[in-house]
Amino acid sequence: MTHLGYLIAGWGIALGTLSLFAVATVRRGRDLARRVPADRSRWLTSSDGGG
Amino acid sequence: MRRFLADARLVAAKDLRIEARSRVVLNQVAPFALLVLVLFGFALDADQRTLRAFAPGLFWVAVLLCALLAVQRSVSVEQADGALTGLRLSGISPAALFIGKAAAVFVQLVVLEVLLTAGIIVLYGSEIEQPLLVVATGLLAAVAVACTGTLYGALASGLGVRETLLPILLLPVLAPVLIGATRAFDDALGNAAVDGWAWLGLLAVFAVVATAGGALAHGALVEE
Amino acid sequence: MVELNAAVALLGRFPALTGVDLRIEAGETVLLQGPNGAGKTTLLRLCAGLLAPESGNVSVLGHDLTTGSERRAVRRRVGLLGHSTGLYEDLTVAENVRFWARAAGLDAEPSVERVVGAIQRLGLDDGLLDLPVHRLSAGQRRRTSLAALVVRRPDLWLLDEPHAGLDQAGRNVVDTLIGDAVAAGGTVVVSSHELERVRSLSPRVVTLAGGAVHRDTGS
Amino acid sequence: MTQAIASPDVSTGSRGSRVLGVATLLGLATLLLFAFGPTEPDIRLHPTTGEEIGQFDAVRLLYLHVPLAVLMYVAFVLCAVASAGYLIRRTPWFDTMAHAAAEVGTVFCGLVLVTGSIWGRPVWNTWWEWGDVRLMTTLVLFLMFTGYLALRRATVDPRTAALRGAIVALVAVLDLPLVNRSVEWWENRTLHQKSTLEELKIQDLTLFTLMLGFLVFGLVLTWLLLHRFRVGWLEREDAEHGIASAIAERRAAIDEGDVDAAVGEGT
Repeated sequence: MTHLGYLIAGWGIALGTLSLFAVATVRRGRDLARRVPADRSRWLTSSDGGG
Repeated sequence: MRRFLADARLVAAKDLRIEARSRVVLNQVAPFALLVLVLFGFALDADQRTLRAFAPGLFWVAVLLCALLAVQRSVSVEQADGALTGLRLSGISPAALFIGKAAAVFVQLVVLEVLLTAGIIVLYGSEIEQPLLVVATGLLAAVAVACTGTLYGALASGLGVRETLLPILLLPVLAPVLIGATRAFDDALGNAAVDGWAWLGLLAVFAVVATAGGALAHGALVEE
Repeated sequence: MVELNAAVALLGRFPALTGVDLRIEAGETVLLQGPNGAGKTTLLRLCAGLLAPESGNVSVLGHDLTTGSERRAVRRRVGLLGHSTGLYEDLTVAENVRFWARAAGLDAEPSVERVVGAIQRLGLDDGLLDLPVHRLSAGQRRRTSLAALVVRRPDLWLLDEPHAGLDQAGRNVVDTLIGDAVAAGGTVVVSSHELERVRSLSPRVVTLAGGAVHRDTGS
Repeated sequence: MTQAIASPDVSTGSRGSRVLGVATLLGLATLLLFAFGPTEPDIRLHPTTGEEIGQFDAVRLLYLHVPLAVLMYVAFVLCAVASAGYLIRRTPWFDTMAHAAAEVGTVFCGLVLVTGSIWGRPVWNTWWEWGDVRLMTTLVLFLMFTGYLALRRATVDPRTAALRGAIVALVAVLDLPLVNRSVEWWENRTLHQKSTLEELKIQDLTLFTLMLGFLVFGLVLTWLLLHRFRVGWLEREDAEHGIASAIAERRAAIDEGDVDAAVGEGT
């Protein structure tokens, strides 16, 4: 396969950044969900309840 | 409508009178403009042929840098002693306020452009082949920059980080003005075979949209 | 005239007003007092239409201030004297007063007389008229700022510590001015630490604490 | 399930978002499989010399780059529409959506620039092509939305942030055609239009993989938007909750003696 370095760099950077962004967003959500009382939170599910 | 124009004129006259008294733009921004031209000369090894070829671009970059300072000054005049609150409490409509502030910046920009034109003629050896195109470009670009700058000055006003935020907000939006005005000057100064008048169309569209959109958006901003 | 019900106002995310209930009739003079940070300034700014209430009802001069357009309408009808004087440093006293008069929609010609009258009424020397504001003392600035307000003849006066930074004569001038406003049928809300002074003008004292009305001698 | 206090394990995930997340991951795996597996490299023969030309295996970057670019525009248009909605309706839903779309769009935009640059090096033989319309437009767009996010971060008051942000986002998107026009006239030599999709031998499999790319990155975008929107909504709820408790605290803390001392009155 030609240009293997470019391919790995391109796909790697893109998927890596997206994963990092996704993880950071989920983390932010978890931190906030802990601070917001249940009556104010929508969509939130706890791991034992939801799926 | 008469009230609108009278209010706009009142605000513009007030800003220009403040400038006439304090001379911040004349004594600080104008020398800075010339300094930028000289610094470009140093950076490009003072080769007059190179400088002449790049004169249009360097000219408009210098204008944008000066415009940032002029807009900062225009905002800080209102914020120094809470005058903005007074303006919000007065009967002046936000649109008239916007046009007035932008008009004052426009006048200051035109003065700076005249100075910079003299600068590139003397320092870079540029020659004006189409004076009419130079004037038209200078005026239209000044309208576009003054209106966009005034709107973004209002958007960044009241924030602690205004000075650093304004350039990153304003300069990308002005990219079409920089390109259009530079190409029009390329034609007017005989640097490149492009149709400078076609570029004026783009500048005119930008100027009209910036004036109308700015006046409209400023209304929403002051109402907050 | 002024009516607030459970009015909450935020400064950024800080609840500066935590639920104010207050009713002021036309022609009344009210003294606002309270410890620093009790919300006096915020209350005056809220009534001037400069802030949007976060919750509750605020009605001033018949305008419902929960909507943006009404806030804008009320702004030109109130006269707010704030902590900052709102003057342009590089313009002269006369230019400042004239600018604010014309900004309020007063025509150029009669306002010149009114400007001079207002300035003299405030005990400002004629010689000061052509001095740039940055040459004035704090007390002279405050008087200039008051002059700009007097020229507008607002329906509702909102005076935030008008006595601060003035000498004895200046305080007397402020009191005369408040008296004039009341005599002309205006409604006046003054925040001040000068209890005795304002008491002589009005029996009603509203004490703010923690962003709410703590005591009100008038109700 | 008890409704009392949120347990430490709560997150912005819901049953729907988890199904979406699993589908997205499966989709990404499939896309990688197709992009690196059965699809052919782009090799053509030069009509006169008979040399092998084309993008060779670098074409496999396009299954990433092109969908990202298109969906970046989707995100920014969504941001502009939501901003306009906020200016008209002034409800927090629009603002939260605009902010979420801008943030996700900016991440996509940065990746479009990086992957484009990495692709351009072998194909155009340059990391950066001045005068290419789409490249310059994307860069300006990226800078404008960096400014948007900086403005929002610097503004304390949420209502001010929402209003100013909405104006900046609308100006950015409306300015875009002008940027595009000006760059296009600026240098009439755009590499993009000559050398991208139209010139490829579009085989069925190539086209299928590209479409799969749109679908999969569309799922990525949706999943990110969903979670980012919920984070924004929670931030607002958190702020309001904080304000509600601050009000209660302030009201409870009023001390008779302190007030009297401060206003100079004895009881």
